[in-house]
Amino acid sequence: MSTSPGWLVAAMVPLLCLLPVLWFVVRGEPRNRLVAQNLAQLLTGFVLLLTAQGFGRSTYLDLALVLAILAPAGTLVYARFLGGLPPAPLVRWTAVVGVPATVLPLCVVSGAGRETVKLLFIGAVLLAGAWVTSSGSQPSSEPEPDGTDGPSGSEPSSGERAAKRD
Amino acid sequence: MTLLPYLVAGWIFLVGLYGLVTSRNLIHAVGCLAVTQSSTYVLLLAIGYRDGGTAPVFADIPTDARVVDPVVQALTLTDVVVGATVTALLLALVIQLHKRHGTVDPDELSELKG
Amino acid sequence: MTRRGRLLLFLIAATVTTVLLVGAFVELPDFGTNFHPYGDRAVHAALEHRTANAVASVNFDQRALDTLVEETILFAAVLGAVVLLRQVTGERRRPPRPARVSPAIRRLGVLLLPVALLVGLYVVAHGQLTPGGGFQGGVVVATALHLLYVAADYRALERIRPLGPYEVGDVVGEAAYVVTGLAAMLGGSTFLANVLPWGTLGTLTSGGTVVVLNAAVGMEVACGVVVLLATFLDQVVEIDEESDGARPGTGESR
Amino acid sequence: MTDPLIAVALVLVAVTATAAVLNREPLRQALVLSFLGLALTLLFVFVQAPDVALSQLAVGSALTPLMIVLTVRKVARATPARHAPEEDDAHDQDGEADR
Repeated sequence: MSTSPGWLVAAMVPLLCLLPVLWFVVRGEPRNRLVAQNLAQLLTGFVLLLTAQGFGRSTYLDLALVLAILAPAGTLVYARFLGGLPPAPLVRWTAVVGVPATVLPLCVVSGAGRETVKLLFIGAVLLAGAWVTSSGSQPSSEPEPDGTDGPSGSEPSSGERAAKRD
Repeated sequence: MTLLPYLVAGWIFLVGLYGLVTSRNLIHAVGCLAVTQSSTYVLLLAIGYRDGGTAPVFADIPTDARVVDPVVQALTLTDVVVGATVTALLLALVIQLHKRHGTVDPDELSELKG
Repeated sequence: MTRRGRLLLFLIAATVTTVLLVGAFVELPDFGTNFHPYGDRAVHAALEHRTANAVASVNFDQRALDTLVEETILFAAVLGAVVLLRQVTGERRRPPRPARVSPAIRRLGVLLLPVALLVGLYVVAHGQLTPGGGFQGGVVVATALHLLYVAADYRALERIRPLGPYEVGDVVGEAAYVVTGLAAMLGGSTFLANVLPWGTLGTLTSGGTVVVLNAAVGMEVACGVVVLLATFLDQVVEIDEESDGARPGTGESR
Repeated sequence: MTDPLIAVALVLVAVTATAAVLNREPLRQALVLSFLGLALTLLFVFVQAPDVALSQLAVGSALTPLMIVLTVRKVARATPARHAPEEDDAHDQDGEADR
């Protein structure tokens, strides 16, 4: 195996982008946190693709594959329980620009073969997942209309319990 | 760089414990426990790292390649799975506690039982 | 104990722990050291048994007994969660309402579900060759099944996920692990010894019993996580407390 | 080139872990824990442990946060609005107990 530093330097770019995204996950507005989490998954996917090439280990691509599949599932499940997913142009553009910019050079380097097919497949799944999750979804329509989230937090029955607390 | 990974593991351990001690919500406490557990992963893998080594998976590399320690990786793998199941069991306990006592605040719970 | 007292006690304990930890870290081998006596021996043993993934070899061959114990912990935890979260007196089940899902999300779910199942099975099946194995693949398979929950609704999930078979699968996975170990004993070797032919390094059937144990673990983890997630989802979506008088009981109570 | 990557990932993990502990509202903590799972996954890839990284990816960034979200949902529904999440968070972020 041979590491190629160029790809690892390239991997540093999405990795460093994760730091500001973390700030939004932690301190952003409630609705933006889920979007930031979605963006973090996308950026992590880029780092995984680039480092697989950088470390010269094609087997590391499995990680990017699993991430590409689990990421939209996770985001959509959270969206359902946390009350909807707002449209996110930032995620969409990051995916539309970033996926080809990452996958195509990797395909050129690895040449025709099984690895290229895998790379293109991972890229397609990442792009499709980001495209759908960035177009937003309806607010939660779970069986329970009075959700845990949202500003309307006061219900009549809570009165006596809150009084007992102090 | 020789100490940084170990210090980070120690920091995660202590910060997770701080969260556990000061937690006012048992669900938050379970999350803090998950953080504390992750310090062990960092420590174990840091000990097993070898400069310039690669993963001990010989499907696409020669068998005399320079590899990192597989023993700690197997230990960590076990650790991750057991950590997840412990989290699941604790969360089930929290739900059950809440059904019985109507609160997830550890202080209120200790007032109930004395 | 008051909150302030507890915090004070923690600060004292944390200071002592910090001093001890830093003292220990200084004495540890440097990060990136070349001195890995156990690692070198484990790699040697893995290659001797023709297992390309040395981590899988440690888990399912060299330390197979430990993994059996870990499987038992997983099994017990799933069992414990199911027992704790079963429907009790005073709770009733309500039929879940259908959820509105946008067509794009539905299409994505329908497309991703088979892909995710295949990838999960691939990760399990190639456990002895590439990174992955029973644990990782099992979790992926279980999560994939719950994709349908996102894509359609809870009723569709319940249709493809009758819990009984998964509970049985959990038990069968655990039992298969023990039976493989006992079979080695019957063959005149020790419990969980690697008695099957080892094959050629780098092929799908290499590694002897590693393949069998890996598949057993994959089955147990997949079924266990499905049961676990289903138990939690049941609590959220279907089971409701009847007391409190908040909602007059329209459904039948048990 | 691996060392700088490991160093950045370590810092990311340490900061995320601290943020996860200080976020006292469980729903938000679940999202930060999910991010912690991703950061740990990257760290594990950089120290050449893809097996563990794969496991952490599936468990740490998907399974554990999901179970926490489900538990919060269940607990919050059983006691309607006794802790409004926003105000609980605001109290605890000051670091001062209200008794």
